[in-house]
Amino acid sequence: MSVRLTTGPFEPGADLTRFCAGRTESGAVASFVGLARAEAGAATALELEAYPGFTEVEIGRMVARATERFGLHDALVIHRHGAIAPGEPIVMVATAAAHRREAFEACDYLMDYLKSRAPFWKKEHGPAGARWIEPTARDLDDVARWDGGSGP
Amino acid sequence: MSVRLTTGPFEPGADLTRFCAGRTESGAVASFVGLARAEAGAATALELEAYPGFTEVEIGRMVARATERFGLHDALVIHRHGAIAPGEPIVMVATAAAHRREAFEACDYLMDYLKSRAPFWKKEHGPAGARWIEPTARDLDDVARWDGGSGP
Amino acid sequence: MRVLLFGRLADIAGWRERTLDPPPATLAALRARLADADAALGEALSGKGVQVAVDKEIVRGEAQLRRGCEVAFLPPMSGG
Amino acid sequence: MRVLLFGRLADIAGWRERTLDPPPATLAALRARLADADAALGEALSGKGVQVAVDKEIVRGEAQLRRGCEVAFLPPMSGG
Repeated sequence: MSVRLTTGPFEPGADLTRFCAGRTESGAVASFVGLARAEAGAATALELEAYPGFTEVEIGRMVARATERFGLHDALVIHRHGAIAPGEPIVMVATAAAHRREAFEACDYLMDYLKSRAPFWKKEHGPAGARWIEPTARDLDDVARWDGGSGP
Repeated sequence: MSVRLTTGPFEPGADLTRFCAGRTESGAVASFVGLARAEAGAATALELEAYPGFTEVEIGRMVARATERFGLHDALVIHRHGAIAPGEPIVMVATAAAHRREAFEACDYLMDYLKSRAPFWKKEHGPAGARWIEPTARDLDDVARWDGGSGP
Repeated sequence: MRVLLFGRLADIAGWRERTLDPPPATLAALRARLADADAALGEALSGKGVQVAVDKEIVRGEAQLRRGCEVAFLPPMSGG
Repeated sequence: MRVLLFGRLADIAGWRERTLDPPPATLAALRARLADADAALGEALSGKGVQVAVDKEIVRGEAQLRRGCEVAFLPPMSGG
Protein backbone atom coordinates (compact mmCIF):
# COMPACT_ATOMS: atom_id res chain seq x y z
CA MET A 1 0.00 0.00 0.00
CA SER A 2 1.34 3.38 -0.96
CA VAL A 3 0.10 6.98 -0.62
CA ARG A 4 2.10 9.75 -2.24
CA LEU A 5 1.55 13.52 -2.29
CA THR A 6 3.51 15.51 -4.81
CA THR A 7 3.68 19.15 -5.87
CA GLY A 8 5.22 18.30 -9.24
CA PRO A 9 3.77 16.51 -12.28
CA PHE A 10 3.66 12.72 -12.17
CA GLU A 11 3.41 10.06 -14.84
CA PRO A 12 0.44 7.70 -14.31
CA GLY A 13 1.68 5.21 -16.93
CA ALA A 14 5.04 4.76 -15.24
CA ASP A 15 3.29 4.21 -11.91
CA LEU A 16 0.87 1.71 -13.46
CA THR A 17 3.80 -0.26 -14.87
CA ARG A 18 5.48 -0.44 -11.47
CA PHE A 19 2.19 -1.31 -9.79
CA CYS A 20 1.50 -4.24 -12.17
CA ALA A 21 5.05 -5.62 -12.12
CA GLY A 22 5.61 -9.03 -10.60
CA ARG A 23 1.98 -9.77 -9.74
CA THR A 24 1.35 -13.45 -10.39
CA GLU A 25 -1.70 -13.84 -8.11
CA SER A 26 -3.58 -10.59 -8.73
CA GLY A 27 -5.69 -11.15 -11.82
CA ALA A 28 -7.10 -7.62 -11.74
CA VAL A 29 -5.66 -4.11 -11.58
CA ALA A 30 -8.18 -1.28 -11.81
CA SER A 31 -6.99 2.28 -12.01
CA PHE A 32 -8.26 5.79 -12.37
CA VAL A 33 -6.57 9.00 -13.45
CA GLY A 34 -8.21 12.36 -12.79
CA LEU A 35 -7.06 15.13 -15.13
CA ALA A 36 -7.47 18.90 -14.80
CA ARG A 37 -10.02 20.09 -17.34
CA ALA A 38 -9.78 23.30 -19.36
CA GLU A 39 -13.61 23.69 -19.32
CA ALA A 40 -13.33 25.16 -22.82
CA GLY A 41 -11.08 27.96 -21.57
CA ALA A 42 -13.06 28.76 -18.40
CA ALA A 43 -10.35 27.10 -16.27
CA THR A 44 -6.76 28.16 -16.75
CA ALA A 45 -5.33 26.46 -13.66
CA LEU A 46 -6.33 24.42 -10.68
CA GLU A 47 -4.80 25.09 -7.29
CA LEU A 48 -4.95 22.35 -4.69
CA GLU A 49 -4.11 22.86 -1.07
CA ALA A 50 -3.21 19.93 1.19
CA TYR A 51 -2.47 19.74 4.91
CA PRO A 52 0.84 17.88 4.89
CA GLY A 53 1.18 15.41 7.75
CA PHE A 54 -2.62 15.13 7.97
CA THR A 55 -3.71 14.58 4.37
CA GLU A 56 -1.49 11.53 3.73
CA VAL A 57 -2.46 9.95 7.06
CA GLU A 58 -6.19 10.39 6.40
CA ILE A 59 -5.86 8.94 2.90
CA GLY A 60 -3.80 6.06 4.30
CA ARG A 61 -6.61 5.25 6.73
CA MET A 62 -9.13 5.17 3.91
CA VAL A 63 -6.87 2.96 1.80
CA ALA A 64 -6.54 0.56 4.76
CA ARG A 65 -10.34 0.46 5.08
CA ALA A 66 -10.73 -0.21 1.35
CA THR A 67 -8.09 -2.95 1.51
CA GLU A 68 -9.99 -4.73 4.24
CA ARG A 69 -13.45 -4.14 2.81
CA PHE A 70 -12.63 -5.37 -0.71
CA GLY A 71 -9.86 -7.87 0.10
CA LEU A 72 -7.29 -5.97 -1.95
CA HIS A 73 -3.81 -7.32 -2.56
CA ASP A 74 -2.44 -3.79 -2.92
CA ALA A 75 -3.46 -0.17 -3.50
CA LEU A 76 -1.79 3.01 -4.64
CA VAL A 77 -2.90 6.64 -4.33
CA ILE A 78 -0.92 9.50 -5.85
CA HIS A 79 -2.30 13.02 -5.40
CA ARG A 80 -0.90 16.28 -6.58
CA HIS A 81 -1.20 19.60 -4.80
CA GLY A 82 -0.10 23.11 -5.72
CA ALA A 83 -0.82 24.58 -9.18
CA ILE A 84 -1.98 22.20 -11.90
CA ALA A 85 -2.44 23.08 -15.60
CA PRO A 86 -5.31 21.74 -17.76
CA GLY A 87 -4.55 18.27 -19.08
CA GLU A 88 -2.23 17.38 -16.22
CA PRO A 89 -2.99 14.46 -13.87
CA ILE A 90 -4.33 15.46 -10.45
CA VAL A 91 -4.88 12.06 -8.94
CA MET A 92 -4.24 8.40 -9.65
CA VAL A 93 -5.70 5.43 -7.81
CA ALA A 94 -4.78 1.82 -8.57
CA THR A 95 -6.09 -1.32 -6.87
CA ALA A 96 -4.99 -4.95 -7.23
CA ALA A 97 -7.21 -7.92 -6.36
CA ALA A 98 -7.71 -11.53 -7.35
CA HIS A 99 -10.79 -10.69 -9.43
CA ARG A 100 -12.04 -7.64 -11.28
CA ARG A 101 -15.20 -6.84 -9.31
CA GLU A 102 -13.29 -6.13 -6.10
CA ALA A 103 -10.59 -4.15 -7.92
CA PHE A 104 -13.17 -1.97 -9.72
CA GLU A 105 -15.31 -1.36 -6.65
CA ALA A 106 -12.37 -0.47 -4.43
CA CYS A 107 -11.05 1.98 -7.04
CA ASP A 108 -14.48 3.58 -7.41
CA TYR A 109 -14.86 3.75 -3.59
CA LEU A 110 -11.46 5.39 -3.13
CA MET A 111 -12.18 7.99 -5.82
CA ASP A 112 -15.57 8.81 -4.26
CA TYR A 113 -13.82 9.25 -0.94
CA LEU A 114 -11.05 11.41 -2.40
CA LYS A 115 -13.58 13.64 -4.18
CA SER A 116 -15.60 14.53 -1.13
CA ARG A 117 -13.77 13.54 2.05
CA ALA A 118 -10.02 13.70 1.50
CA PRO A 119 -8.30 16.74 3.03
CA PHE A 120 -7.74 18.91 -0.04
CA TRP A 121 -9.12 22.32 -0.95
CA LYS A 122 -9.45 23.10 -4.60
CA LYS A 123 -9.54 26.50 -6.29
CA GLU A 124 -10.19 26.95 -9.98
CA HIS A 125 -8.61 29.96 -11.69
CA GLY A 126 -10.04 31.33 -14.91
CA PRO A 127 -10.53 34.51 -16.91
CA ALA A 128 -13.56 35.32 -14.69
CA GLY A 129 -11.51 35.03 -11.48
CA ALA A 130 -11.02 32.26 -8.94
CA ARG A 131 -13.55 30.09 -7.13
CA TRP A 132 -13.37 27.39 -4.49
CA ILE A 133 -14.74 24.05 -5.64
CA GLU A 134 -16.61 22.00 -3.07
CA PRO A 135 -18.11 18.55 -3.55
CA THR A 136 -21.11 18.59 -5.89
CA ALA A 137 -24.48 17.05 -5.01
CA ARG A 138 -23.46 14.16 -7.26
CA ASP A 139 -20.18 13.71 -5.38
CA LEU A 140 -22.07 13.54 -2.09
CA ASP A 141 -24.56 11.03 -3.53
CA ASP A 142 -21.69 8.96 -4.90
CA VAL A 143 -19.84 8.69 -1.61
CA ALA A 144 -23.09 8.00 0.30
CA ARG A 145 -23.50 4.80 -1.77
CA TRP A 146 -20.81 3.16 0.36
CA ASP A 147 -22.03 4.24 3.77
CA GLY A 148 -25.03 1.93 4.11
CA GLY A 149 -24.97 -1.81 4.57
CA SER A 150 -25.31 -2.52 0.85
CA GLY A 151 -22.51 -3.71 -1.37
CA PRO A 152 -19.55 -5.78 -0.31
CA MET B 1 -11.34 4.64 -30.34
CA SER B 2 -8.83 1.88 -30.75
CA VAL B 3 -8.95 -1.93 -30.62
CA ARG B 4 -5.70 -3.85 -30.83
CA LEU B 5 -5.03 -7.59 -30.83
CA THR B 6 -1.48 -8.70 -30.22
CA THR B 7 0.31 -12.03 -29.86
CA GLY B 8 3.27 -10.44 -28.05
CA PRO B 9 3.54 -8.85 -24.60
CA PHE B 10 2.33 -5.27 -24.23
CA GLU B 11 3.03 -2.56 -21.70
CA PRO B 12 -0.17 -1.18 -20.09
CA GLY B 13 1.66 1.78 -18.53
CA ALA B 14 2.99 2.99 -21.87
CA ASP B 15 -0.48 2.70 -23.38
CA LEU B 16 -2.05 4.55 -20.44
CA THR B 17 0.44 7.39 -20.91
CA ARG B 18 -0.43 7.71 -24.61
CA PHE B 19 -4.14 7.45 -23.85
CA CYS B 20 -4.03 10.28 -21.26
CA ALA B 21 -1.81 12.60 -23.31
CA GLY B 22 -3.27 15.87 -24.52
CA ARG B 23 -6.71 15.48 -22.93
CA THR B 24 -7.81 18.86 -21.68
CA GLU B 25 -11.55 18.17 -21.57
CA SER B 26 -11.66 14.59 -20.27
CA GLY B 27 -11.49 14.84 -16.49
CA ALA B 28 -11.61 11.08 -16.05
CA VAL B 29 -9.67 8.11 -17.39
CA ALA B 30 -10.60 4.72 -15.94
CA SER B 31 -8.59 1.67 -16.86
CA PHE B 32 -8.33 -2.00 -16.15
CA VAL B 33 -5.52 -4.49 -16.66
CA GLY B 34 -6.18 -8.23 -16.49
CA LEU B 35 -3.13 -10.31 -15.63
CA ALA B 36 -2.58 -14.05 -16.02
CA ARG B 37 -2.60 -15.67 -12.57
CA ALA B 38 -0.29 -18.46 -11.45
CA GLU B 39 -3.04 -19.89 -9.18
CA ALA B 40 -0.30 -20.90 -6.74
CA GLY B 41 1.39 -23.05 -9.38
CA ALA B 42 -1.80 -24.67 -10.74
CA ALA B 43 -1.56 -22.53 -13.90
CA THR B 44 1.70 -22.50 -15.82
CA ALA B 45 0.40 -20.77 -18.95
CA LEU B 46 -2.75 -19.41 -20.49
CA GLU B 47 -3.48 -19.94 -24.16
CA LEU B 48 -5.93 -17.63 -25.83
CA GLU B 49 -7.37 -18.21 -29.24
CA ALA B 50 -8.89 -15.40 -31.28
CA TYR B 51 -10.67 -15.36 -34.65
CA PRO B 52 -8.72 -12.66 -36.45
CA GLY B 53 -10.91 -10.50 -38.65
CA PHE B 54 -13.94 -11.31 -36.49
CA THR B 55 -12.70 -10.75 -32.94
CA GLU B 56 -11.52 -7.14 -33.49
CA VAL B 57 -14.69 -6.24 -35.38
CA GLU B 58 -16.94 -7.63 -32.63
CA ILE B 59 -14.96 -5.82 -29.93
CA GLY B 60 -15.09 -2.63 -31.99
CA ARG B 61 -18.88 -2.89 -32.13
CA MET B 62 -19.07 -3.25 -28.37
CA VAL B 63 -16.73 -0.30 -27.87
CA ALA B 64 -18.95 1.80 -30.16
CA ARG B 65 -22.00 0.79 -28.10
CA ALA B 66 -20.20 1.69 -24.85
CA THR B 67 -19.11 5.03 -26.31
CA GLU B 68 -22.67 5.93 -27.13
CA ARG B 69 -24.22 4.54 -23.95
CA PHE B 70 -21.80 6.28 -21.57
CA GLY B 71 -20.94 9.37 -23.63
CA LEU B 72 -17.25 8.48 -23.79
CA HIS B 73 -14.68 10.80 -25.30
CA ASP B 74 -12.45 7.86 -26.19
CA ALA B 75 -11.85 4.18 -25.47
CA LEU B 76 -9.01 1.71 -25.90
CA VAL B 77 -9.01 -2.10 -25.83
CA ILE B 78 -5.81 -4.12 -26.11
CA HIS B 79 -6.12 -7.91 -25.99
CA ARG B 80 -3.45 -10.51 -26.21
CA HIS B 81 -3.83 -13.93 -27.77
CA GLY B 82 -1.48 -16.88 -28.05
CA ALA B 83 0.51 -18.16 -25.04
CA ILE B 84 0.63 -15.94 -21.94
CA ALA B 85 2.79 -16.55 -18.85
CA PRO B 86 1.61 -15.87 -15.27
CA GLY B 87 2.00 -12.21 -14.34
CA GLU B 88 1.73 -10.99 -17.93
CA PRO B 89 -1.07 -8.66 -19.04
CA ILE B 90 -3.87 -10.32 -21.01
CA VAL B 91 -6.16 -7.36 -21.54
CA MET B 92 -6.27 -3.64 -21.00
CA VAL B 93 -9.32 -1.39 -21.27
CA ALA B 94 -9.18 2.39 -20.88
CA THR B 95 -12.06 4.85 -21.11
CA ALA B 96 -12.05 8.66 -21.13
CA ALA B 97 -15.05 10.79 -20.19
CA ALA B 98 -15.82 14.21 -18.74
CA HIS B 99 -16.61 12.73 -15.30
CA ARG B 100 -15.55 9.65 -13.38
CA ARG B 101 -18.87 7.83 -13.08
CA GLU B 102 -19.21 7.36 -16.84
CA ALA B 103 -15.55 6.40 -17.25
CA PHE B 104 -15.76 3.76 -14.48
CA GLU B 105 -19.04 2.29 -15.65
CA ALA B 106 -17.96 2.04 -19.27
CA CYS B 107 -14.71 0.33 -18.27
CA ASP B 108 -16.58 -2.12 -16.05
CA TYR B 109 -19.13 -2.77 -18.84
CA LEU B 110 -16.44 -3.42 -21.43
CA MET B 111 -14.62 -5.84 -19.13
CA ASP B 112 -17.85 -7.73 -18.37
CA TYR B 113 -18.45 -7.99 -22.09
CA LEU B 114 -14.90 -9.13 -22.84
CA LYS B 115 -15.07 -11.80 -20.13
CA SER B 116 -18.18 -13.50 -21.39
CA ARG B 117 -19.04 -12.36 -24.91
CA ALA B 118 -15.89 -11.40 -26.78
CA PRO B 119 -14.68 -13.96 -29.33
CA PHE B 120 -11.79 -15.57 -27.47
CA TRP B 121 -11.30 -19.12 -26.26
CA LYS B 122 -9.12 -19.62 -23.26
CA LYS B 123 -7.19 -22.71 -22.19
CA GLU B 124 -5.33 -22.96 -18.93
CA HIS B 125 -2.26 -25.23 -18.86
CA GLY B 126 -0.98 -26.62 -15.58
CA PRO B 127 0.75 -29.62 -14.02
CA ALA B 128 -2.62 -31.40 -14.00
CA GLY B 129 -3.14 -30.91 -17.76
CA ALA B 130 -5.08 -28.36 -19.79
CA ARG B 131 -8.67 -27.18 -19.47
CA TRP B 132 -10.89 -24.81 -21.40
CA ILE B 133 -12.15 -21.91 -19.32
CA GLU B 134 -15.67 -20.74 -20.01
CA PRO B 135 -17.45 -17.80 -18.36
CA THR B 136 -18.24 -18.45 -14.70
CA ALA B 137 -21.70 -18.00 -13.19
CA ARG B 138 -20.39 -14.75 -11.75
CA ASP B 139 -19.22 -13.57 -15.18
CA LEU B 140 -22.68 -14.26 -16.60
CA ASP B 141 -24.35 -12.43 -13.70
CA ASP B 142 -21.97 -9.51 -14.17
CA VAL B 143 -22.68 -9.06 -17.86
CA ALA B 144 -26.44 -9.50 -17.31
CA ARG B 145 -26.39 -6.35 -15.12
CA TRP B 146 -26.13 -4.25 -18.28
CA ASP B 147 -28.81 -5.97 -20.33
CA GLY B 148 -31.90 -4.60 -18.56
CA GLY B 149 -33.17 -1.06 -18.69
CA SER B 150 -31.42 -0.06 -15.47
CA GLY B 151 -28.33 2.10 -15.29
CA PRO B 152 -27.27 4.74 -17.76
CA MET C 1 -15.98 -23.32 -48.48
CA ARG C 2 -13.87 -23.12 -45.34
CA VAL C 3 -15.06 -24.59 -42.03
CA LEU C 4 -13.34 -23.28 -38.87
CA LEU C 5 -13.58 -24.80 -35.41
CA PHE C 6 -12.55 -22.88 -32.29
CA GLY C 7 -11.77 -23.73 -28.68
CA ARG C 8 -12.86 -27.13 -27.43
CA LEU C 9 -14.61 -27.91 -30.73
CA ALA C 10 -11.19 -28.11 -32.43
CA ASP C 11 -9.92 -30.39 -29.65
CA ILE C 12 -12.92 -32.70 -30.07
CA ALA C 13 -12.60 -32.84 -33.86
CA GLY C 14 -8.81 -33.02 -34.01
CA TRP C 15 -8.79 -30.31 -36.71
CA ARG C 16 -9.23 -26.54 -36.78
CA GLU C 17 -9.85 -25.81 -40.44
CA ARG C 18 -11.13 -27.81 -43.42
CA THR C 19 -12.12 -27.00 -46.97
CA LEU C 20 -15.33 -28.49 -48.43
CA ASP C 21 -15.76 -28.23 -52.17
CA PRO C 22 -18.48 -28.32 -53.37
CA PRO C 23 -20.03 -26.93 -50.17
CA PRO C 24 -23.31 -28.07 -48.61
CA ALA C 25 -26.14 -25.73 -49.66
CA THR C 26 -27.31 -24.97 -46.14
CA LEU C 27 -26.02 -24.82 -42.59
CA ALA C 28 -28.26 -27.80 -41.72
CA ALA C 29 -26.67 -29.83 -44.51
CA LEU C 30 -23.19 -28.85 -43.30
CA ARG C 31 -24.06 -29.90 -39.73
CA ALA C 32 -25.38 -33.23 -41.01
CA ARG C 33 -22.24 -33.86 -43.05
CA LEU C 34 -19.93 -33.07 -40.11
CA ALA C 35 -22.02 -35.25 -37.75
CA ASP C 36 -21.95 -38.16 -40.21
CA ALA C 37 -18.16 -38.05 -40.23
CA ASP C 38 -17.76 -37.54 -36.47
CA ALA C 39 -20.71 -38.12 -34.14
CA ALA C 40 -18.96 -36.54 -31.11
CA LEU C 41 -18.28 -33.39 -33.10
CA GLY C 42 -21.85 -33.36 -34.43
CA GLU C 43 -23.16 -33.41 -30.87
CA ALA C 44 -20.71 -30.75 -29.70
CA LEU C 45 -21.67 -28.43 -32.59
CA SER C 46 -25.29 -28.40 -31.50
CA GLY C 47 -24.36 -28.02 -27.82
CA LYS C 48 -25.41 -25.19 -25.52
CA GLY C 49 -23.92 -21.83 -26.33
CA VAL C 50 -22.30 -22.78 -29.64
CA GLN C 51 -22.77 -19.95 -32.15
CA VAL C 52 -22.18 -19.91 -35.89
CA ALA C 53 -20.63 -17.15 -37.99
CA VAL C 54 -20.92 -17.14 -41.78
CA ASP C 55 -18.37 -14.85 -43.41
CA LYS C 56 -17.61 -13.42 -39.97
CA GLU C 57 -21.21 -12.46 -39.18
CA ILE C 58 -23.16 -14.32 -36.50
CA VAL C 59 -26.18 -16.15 -37.93
CA ARG C 60 -29.05 -17.53 -35.88
CA GLY C 61 -31.00 -20.55 -37.12
CA GLU C 62 -30.73 -21.67 -40.72
CA ALA C 63 -28.53 -20.08 -43.39
CA GLN C 64 -27.81 -20.60 -47.09
CA LEU C 65 -24.17 -21.30 -47.85
CA ARG C 66 -22.28 -20.54 -51.02
CA ARG C 67 -19.03 -21.60 -52.62
CA GLY C 68 -16.14 -19.61 -51.11
CA CYS C 69 -17.88 -18.75 -47.87
CA GLU C 70 -16.37 -19.27 -44.42
CA VAL C 71 -18.35 -20.97 -41.66
CA ALA C 72 -17.04 -20.79 -38.11
CA PHE C 73 -18.38 -22.71 -35.10
CA LEU C 74 -17.84 -20.73 -31.92
CA PRO C 75 -18.18 -22.37 -28.49
CA PRO C 76 -18.88 -20.20 -25.42
CA MET C 77 -16.51 -17.26 -25.51
CA SER C 78 -14.31 -15.97 -22.73
CA GLY C 79 -11.77 -13.23 -23.03
CA GLY C 80 -10.04 -11.06 -20.50
CA MET D 1 -0.28 27.25 19.82
CA ARG D 2 -0.58 27.35 16.02
CA VAL D 3 -3.86 28.08 14.29
CA LEU D 4 -4.14 26.99 10.64
CA LEU D 5 -6.83 28.01 8.18
CA PHE D 6 -7.43 26.16 4.93
CA GLY D 7 -9.27 26.82 1.68
CA ARG D 8 -11.81 29.64 1.68
CA LEU D 9 -11.32 30.24 5.42
CA ALA D 10 -7.80 31.55 4.72
CA ASP D 11 -9.19 33.79 1.95
CA ILE D 12 -11.81 35.24 4.32
CA ALA D 13 -9.31 35.82 7.13
CA GLY D 14 -6.46 37.06 4.96
CA TRP D 15 -4.05 34.75 6.81
CA ARG D 16 -3.26 31.04 6.80
CA GLU D 17 -1.30 30.52 9.97
CA ARG D 18 -1.04 32.38 13.29
CA THR D 19 0.63 31.70 16.64
CA LEU D 20 -1.30 32.36 19.86
CA ASP D 21 0.75 32.40 23.08
CA PRO D 22 -0.60 31.84 25.65
CA PRO D 23 -3.30 29.74 23.95
CA PRO D 24 -6.98 29.75 24.82
CA ALA D 25 -7.80 26.82 27.11
CA THR D 26 -10.60 25.40 24.99
CA LEU D 27 -11.74 25.28 21.39
CA ALA D 28 -14.78 27.39 22.34
CA ALA D 29 -12.48 30.07 23.78
CA LEU D 30 -10.36 29.97 20.60
CA ARG D 31 -13.45 30.38 18.42
CA ALA D 32 -14.59 33.32 20.55
CA ARG D 33 -11.20 35.02 20.33
CA LEU D 34 -11.04 34.60 16.52
CA ALA D 35 -14.64 35.87 16.13
CA ASP D 36 -13.91 38.91 18.34
CA ALA D 37 -11.05 39.88 16.05
CA ASP D 38 -12.88 39.11 12.77
CA ALA D 39 -16.65 38.62 12.79
CA ALA D 40 -16.75 37.31 9.19
CA LEU D 41 -14.14 34.68 10.05
CA GLY D 42 -15.99 33.78 13.25
CA GLU D 43 -19.14 33.12 11.24
CA ALA D 44 -17.28 31.13 8.58
CA LEU D 45 -15.58 28.93 11.21
CA SER D 46 -18.94 27.80 12.55
CA GLY D 47 -20.37 27.33 9.05
CA LYS D 48 -21.76 24.10 7.62
CA GLY D 49 -19.21 21.39 7.02
CA VAL D 50 -16.25 23.07 8.73
CA GLN D 51 -14.28 20.49 10.73
CA VAL D 52 -11.56 20.99 13.31
CA ALA D 53 -8.36 19.01 13.77
CA VAL D 54 -6.26 19.29 16.93
CA ASP D 55 -2.74 17.97 16.46
CA LYS D 56 -3.84 16.48 13.14
CA GLU D 57 -6.74 14.46 14.60
CA ILE D 58 -10.34 15.44 13.85
CA VAL D 59 -12.24 16.48 16.98
CA ARG D 60 -16.01 16.78 17.23
CA GLY D 61 -17.56 19.24 19.67
CA GLU D 62 -15.49 20.77 22.47
CA ALA D 63 -11.78 20.13 23.08
CA GLN D 64 -9.16 21.21 25.61
CA LEU D 65 -6.18 22.96 24.06
CA ARG D 66 -2.64 23.09 25.36
CA ARG D 67 0.43 25.20 24.72
CA GLY D 68 2.25 23.90 21.62
CA CYS D 69 -0.78 22.30 20.04
CA GLU D 70 -1.89 22.85 16.44
CA VAL D 71 -5.52 23.67 15.65
CA ALA D 72 -6.65 23.51 12.03
CA PHE D 73 -10.00 24.67 10.65
CA LEU D 74 -10.98 22.58 7.63
CA PRO D 75 -13.77 23.73 5.30
CA PRO D 76 -15.55 21.14 3.11
CA MET D 77 -12.91 18.99 1.45
CA SER D 78 -12.61 18.12 -2.19
CA GLY D 79 -9.76 16.23 -3.76
CA GLY D 80 -9.43 14.39 -7.05
